[in-house]
Amino acid sequence: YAQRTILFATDATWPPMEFVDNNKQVVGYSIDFLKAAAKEAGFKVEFKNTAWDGIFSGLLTGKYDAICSSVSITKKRQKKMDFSEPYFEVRQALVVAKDSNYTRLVDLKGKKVGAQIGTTGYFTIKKADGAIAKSYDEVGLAMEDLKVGRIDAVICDDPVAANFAMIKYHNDLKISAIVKTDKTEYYGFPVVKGNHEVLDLINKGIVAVKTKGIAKKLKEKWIGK
Amino acid sequence: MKNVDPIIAIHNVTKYYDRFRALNNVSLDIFPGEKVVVLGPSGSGKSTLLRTINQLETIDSGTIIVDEHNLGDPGEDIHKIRMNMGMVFQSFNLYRHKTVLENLTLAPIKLRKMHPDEAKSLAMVLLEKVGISDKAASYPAMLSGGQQQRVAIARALAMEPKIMLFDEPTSALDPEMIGEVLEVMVKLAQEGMTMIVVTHEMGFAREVADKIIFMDGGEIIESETPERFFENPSQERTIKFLEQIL
Amino acid sequence: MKNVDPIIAIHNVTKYYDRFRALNNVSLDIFPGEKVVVLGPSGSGKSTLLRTINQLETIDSGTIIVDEHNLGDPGEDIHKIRMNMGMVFQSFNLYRHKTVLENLTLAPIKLRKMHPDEAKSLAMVLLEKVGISDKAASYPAMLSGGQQQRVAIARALAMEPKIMLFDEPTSALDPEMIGEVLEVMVKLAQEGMTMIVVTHEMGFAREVADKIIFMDGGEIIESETPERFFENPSQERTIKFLEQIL
Amino acid sequence: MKKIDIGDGAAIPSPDDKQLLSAWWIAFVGTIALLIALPIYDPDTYGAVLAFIPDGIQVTFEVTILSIALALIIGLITGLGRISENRIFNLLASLYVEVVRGIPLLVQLFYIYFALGRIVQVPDIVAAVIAMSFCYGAYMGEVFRAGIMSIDFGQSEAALAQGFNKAQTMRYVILPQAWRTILPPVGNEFIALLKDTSLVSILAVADILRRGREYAASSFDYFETYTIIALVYLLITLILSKLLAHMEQRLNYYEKR
Amino acid sequence: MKKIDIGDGAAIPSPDDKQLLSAWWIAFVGTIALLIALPIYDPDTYGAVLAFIPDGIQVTFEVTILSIALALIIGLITGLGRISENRIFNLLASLYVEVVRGIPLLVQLFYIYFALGRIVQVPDIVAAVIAMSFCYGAYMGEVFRAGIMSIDFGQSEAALAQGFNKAQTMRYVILPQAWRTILPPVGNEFIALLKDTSLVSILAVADILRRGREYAASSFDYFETYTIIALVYLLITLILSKLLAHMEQRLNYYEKR
Ligand SMILES: Nc1ncnc2c1ncn2[C@@H]1O[C@H](COP(=O)(O)OP(=O)(O)OP(=O)(O)O)[C@@H](O)[C@H]1O
Ligand SMILES: Nc1ncnc2c1ncn2[C@@H]1O[C@H](COP(=O)(O)OP(=O)(O)OP(=O)(O)O)[C@@H](O)[C@H]1O
Ligand SMILES: [Mg+2]
Ligand SMILES: [Mg+2]
Repeated sequence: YAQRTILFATDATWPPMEFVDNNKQVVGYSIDFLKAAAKEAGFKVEFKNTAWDGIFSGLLTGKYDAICSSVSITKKRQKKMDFSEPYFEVRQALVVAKDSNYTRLVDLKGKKVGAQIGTTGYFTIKKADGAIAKSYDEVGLAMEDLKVGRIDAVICDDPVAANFAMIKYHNDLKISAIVKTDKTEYYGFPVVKGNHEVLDLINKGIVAVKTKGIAKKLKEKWIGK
Repeated sequence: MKNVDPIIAIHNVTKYYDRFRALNNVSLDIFPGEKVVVLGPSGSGKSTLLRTINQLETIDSGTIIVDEHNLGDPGEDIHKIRMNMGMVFQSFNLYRHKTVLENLTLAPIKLRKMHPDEAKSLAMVLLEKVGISDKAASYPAMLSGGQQQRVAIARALAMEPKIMLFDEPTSALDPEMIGEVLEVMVKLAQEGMTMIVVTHEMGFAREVADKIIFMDGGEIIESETPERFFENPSQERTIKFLEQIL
Repeated sequence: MKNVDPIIAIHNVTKYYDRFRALNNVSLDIFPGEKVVVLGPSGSGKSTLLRTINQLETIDSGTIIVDEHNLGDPGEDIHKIRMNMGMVFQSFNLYRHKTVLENLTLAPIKLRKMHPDEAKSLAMVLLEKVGISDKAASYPAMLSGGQQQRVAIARALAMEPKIMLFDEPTSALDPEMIGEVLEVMVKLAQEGMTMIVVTHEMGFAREVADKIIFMDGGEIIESETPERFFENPSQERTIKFLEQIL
Repeated sequence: MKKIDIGDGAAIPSPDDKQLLSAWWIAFVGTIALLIALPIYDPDTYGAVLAFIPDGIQVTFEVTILSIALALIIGLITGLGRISENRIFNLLASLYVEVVRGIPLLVQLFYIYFALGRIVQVPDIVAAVIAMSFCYGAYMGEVFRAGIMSIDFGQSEAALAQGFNKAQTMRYVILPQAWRTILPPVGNEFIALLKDTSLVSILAVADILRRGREYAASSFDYFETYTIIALVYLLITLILSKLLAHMEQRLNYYEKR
Repeated sequence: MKKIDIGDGAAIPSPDDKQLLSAWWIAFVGTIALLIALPIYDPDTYGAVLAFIPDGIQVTFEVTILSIALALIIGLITGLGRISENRIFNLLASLYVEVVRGIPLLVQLFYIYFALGRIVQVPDIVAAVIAMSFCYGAYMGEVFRAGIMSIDFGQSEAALAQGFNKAQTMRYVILPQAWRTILPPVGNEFIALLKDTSLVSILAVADILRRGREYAASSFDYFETYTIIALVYLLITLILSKLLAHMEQRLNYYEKR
């Protein structure tokens, strides 16, 4: 019998979680995770590269079945969408210039802090007291602006921050802190509210991948230590 | 001639441009085969009269009956009626993007559904007639004014109309070209075509007209044979006009 | 008169537009206070001659010395020299965005660094002189051609030039306005201004000129007093020209 | 008051404009030289970008060509509306033009993309084409209107007098002539549209710019990426503008003596 | 061949164009009505968006006004270059125009923004203004050129003959007159630029569109957000176009009899 194909949207500008490699293939931790989950649960995946800005709108209007794009599970989002089981624990990292000594949110009072539009990183800045939030289409643009000094810090998911601060911009940038929040943040795969058929399939896969230890291997492959 | 019905019957026609009365209670009968020359000073309504006959201008009151079709009747298809009337303009108005031959064949093919080959051979006959068959493949811009106007006449004839309307067909021409166009018109008259001609060519009027209409201020002031009109004009305004023009 | 130095000395001047030779080896001396009228058929180089004198056109060979300044000398400031020459154009060329008064005061204030009040009162005197002081506050577009040309003369005079150049100052005017402009020019001549005038007004030439230059094909064909020129033209081309124009 | 004719980003140099023509040559040769030299100088960055974007070029052309085709149709209808004697049709066309002109293309793109998403499910590229042509249709409408109005009224009169109805007159006589006046501005709009398709990259349509952004997002070579992208666009528009200038010169066949 | 004059997104209705004028009124009244009615109808979405964007409007105007001012200066220099007899100056100006016209504004924005970032430290809004005005300067250059060339050559000759040098002639005689011809297209460019500032939202400059996108990203009210944004832009451009049309009519004071 034919396997169910599930169409996932992804904003492939979020290395190392999901991005486009030199062969124009969408790759990354989330992608591999999902592929493994699909194999375990017996469904097929297809990816559709979509701009982050409209990614939820597309889901809500049925352009695709689910999103695989490092979406953090938040209360607000849960009101609009159903989430799968968490597949990755994420923390918000504070990225600053190498010679800077900002280590806490309070240091950023009156400073410009960048993040990708509509991410939990951005919402963290908005909640921080007195920081000037600047939203970018892509996190890379924020990093570039940080590097040239237009902004003072960037807040984003820690694997992404690590990728930028430790590989590409290791001469200029560093992760100065992990932002403490009251609740642990997890990535999940959102689907339209009530789409149990898809949700169940995904959840089945996630559980299998986690229990079989595949997740750990993937972490080593894409994120390292 | 008066024992047949008029092919064009104009009764008490009045026409306004906004507030300006261009035709004032005009009545006129034209019989099959008749040649009517319309004279009058500039702005007297000559063009307007001609243009109401084929409904390029609508009228405000009165009736115009062409070939038994009442133009005011909403049931009449004005496009059909126009096919039976050829019109020649002062500024030729040849289709600039079509060759001379195509100018002649366009309407017959599209409107009369004539076979292209048939339309072409008819066109060649007509071009022969107006003496310009060697220019069949040329575009209008390549022709002199006189040549263009002869093509325009042939184009009108290609729809095999019953009536031909001419609005100052030679006014835009250099003097040396006027003759060649008038020659074609005289030939047409001799073949018995019904013609209404607005012109300032008095020689043509004298030679060809069965009836001369003199207009002024939107009214028909005189309607006479050429002899009576030129030798014994009765109205003061006519006399003044003739003095100026002759 | 010949015992003073010429204020303008033109020697063997040749001028090309691309390949076309507009002036061919032209030589001419003009003395202070002299009035020279330049005649000649269209295209003979009259305007070109005038325009080389104030360097609106550069020359290809020869020399032009104006008021002891050699125009070909790179050390000379042509803008300074031009301030001493007024030029009046066929098409008036008043500054369209300035009132009549401002047209007269602009150059004196900006170039001669005259105090605005002084420039204004000088301007009013000049407007009085050309009979147009009531239009001081008007814009050029509101004036008739004759009025505009009189303002243009006043504007040139406002820089208190030593020499006045006129290039067909009345050619663009309706006949009824020519007189009022010529009148101003005659007055100017009577006051002793050095003037070079290209014109077709033979009456003016006869009355005012000390010397008449006749040009054809870029050359000076004759240079005579008006009496000798009009009564005893020596050259064939002059005779032909006079026949046509008189 | 004199009117100045400035194309909107049109780059068709007039054959009289010598200086711009030689600027064209310098720009053209310079662009090609850079596009060859830079990848040789640094194959890992410039070279890699250039290798990454070819399918983006194809998408850019697809979107451009589909959009211009649709915009021409919308423009024709709008242009006819704007000169129509039918009050309602005319007002609708005018309103469409007024509204489209008043809203930034990028906002329209977002709006149509998201609003359309609520109504029908169409692929991104189709949504992009609909949004682009909806916007350019208004400009095309003005082009058509001006083109049609530039045709001597005598041409209509002659056709009407022969018995053609209005639609036939438009089809057989006016439009074939108006085309000649319309083509140069349509050419300009084509180039302008090609450039504006870069906006669809924001909707994640994989055009040149999107491909570039994707490349930059993983390689971080922003400067090198945008250098190459700018050069590629420049090369395309330079070639197109030259082609269009040639086409224009051939259009006048029936006016030549 | 006749030339068609189509402004690039210019929305200044000519006073002769009755139909577009009444379309203007309908659009204007309709826009205001919607901007009032929608927030009343649903204060939680439409109302919230409207409350969220006012500082974005201010930024949009700031960027627009600064950019147009800078573009005017660049445009004046470029225009003078394009008519200059100095070969080098002329070629440089032509090359600038040719290159800028050939590259999408969005690409230029990215490029200048990032390239500039590597060279000097300027706030993002300044970078945006530099990028916008660099691009519009080229168009302005063509506007200035056309405006200057539209002035009768006799005006220059008269000034030169009086002893003004070229620069003085330009300053006292040509430019004050050219201004009149230049203003309408400058007005068009102003509106076009205002709309194009929406692109700077991509550079994270907090303009109207950026604010709207931020709102939508957290509220998920995409449709409502873009409706309000489109209406706000429309209202602004409608008002501006009306103002400009009025200004144009008053410009001709010295040509009236
Ligand atoms: N479309 C129009 N709108 C308004 N007035 C018009 C229009 N056409 C003609 N008129 C006016 O109607 C009057 C009659 O015009 P018409 O063209 O019939 O005169 P005409 O006798 O043909 O003159 P001409 O010898 O100059 O061609 C003129 O005063 C003219 O100004
Ligand atoms: N800028 C120019 N470029 C090329 N040829 C020119 C230019 N100006 C004048 N000419 C040519 O130079 C010749 C002399 O011109 P000029 O204007 O001096 O004649 P003119 O005697 O003033 O004639 P007119 O009475 O018509 O004003 C003419 O053949 C003219 O065509
Ligand atoms: Mg008439
Ligand atoms: Mg002359």
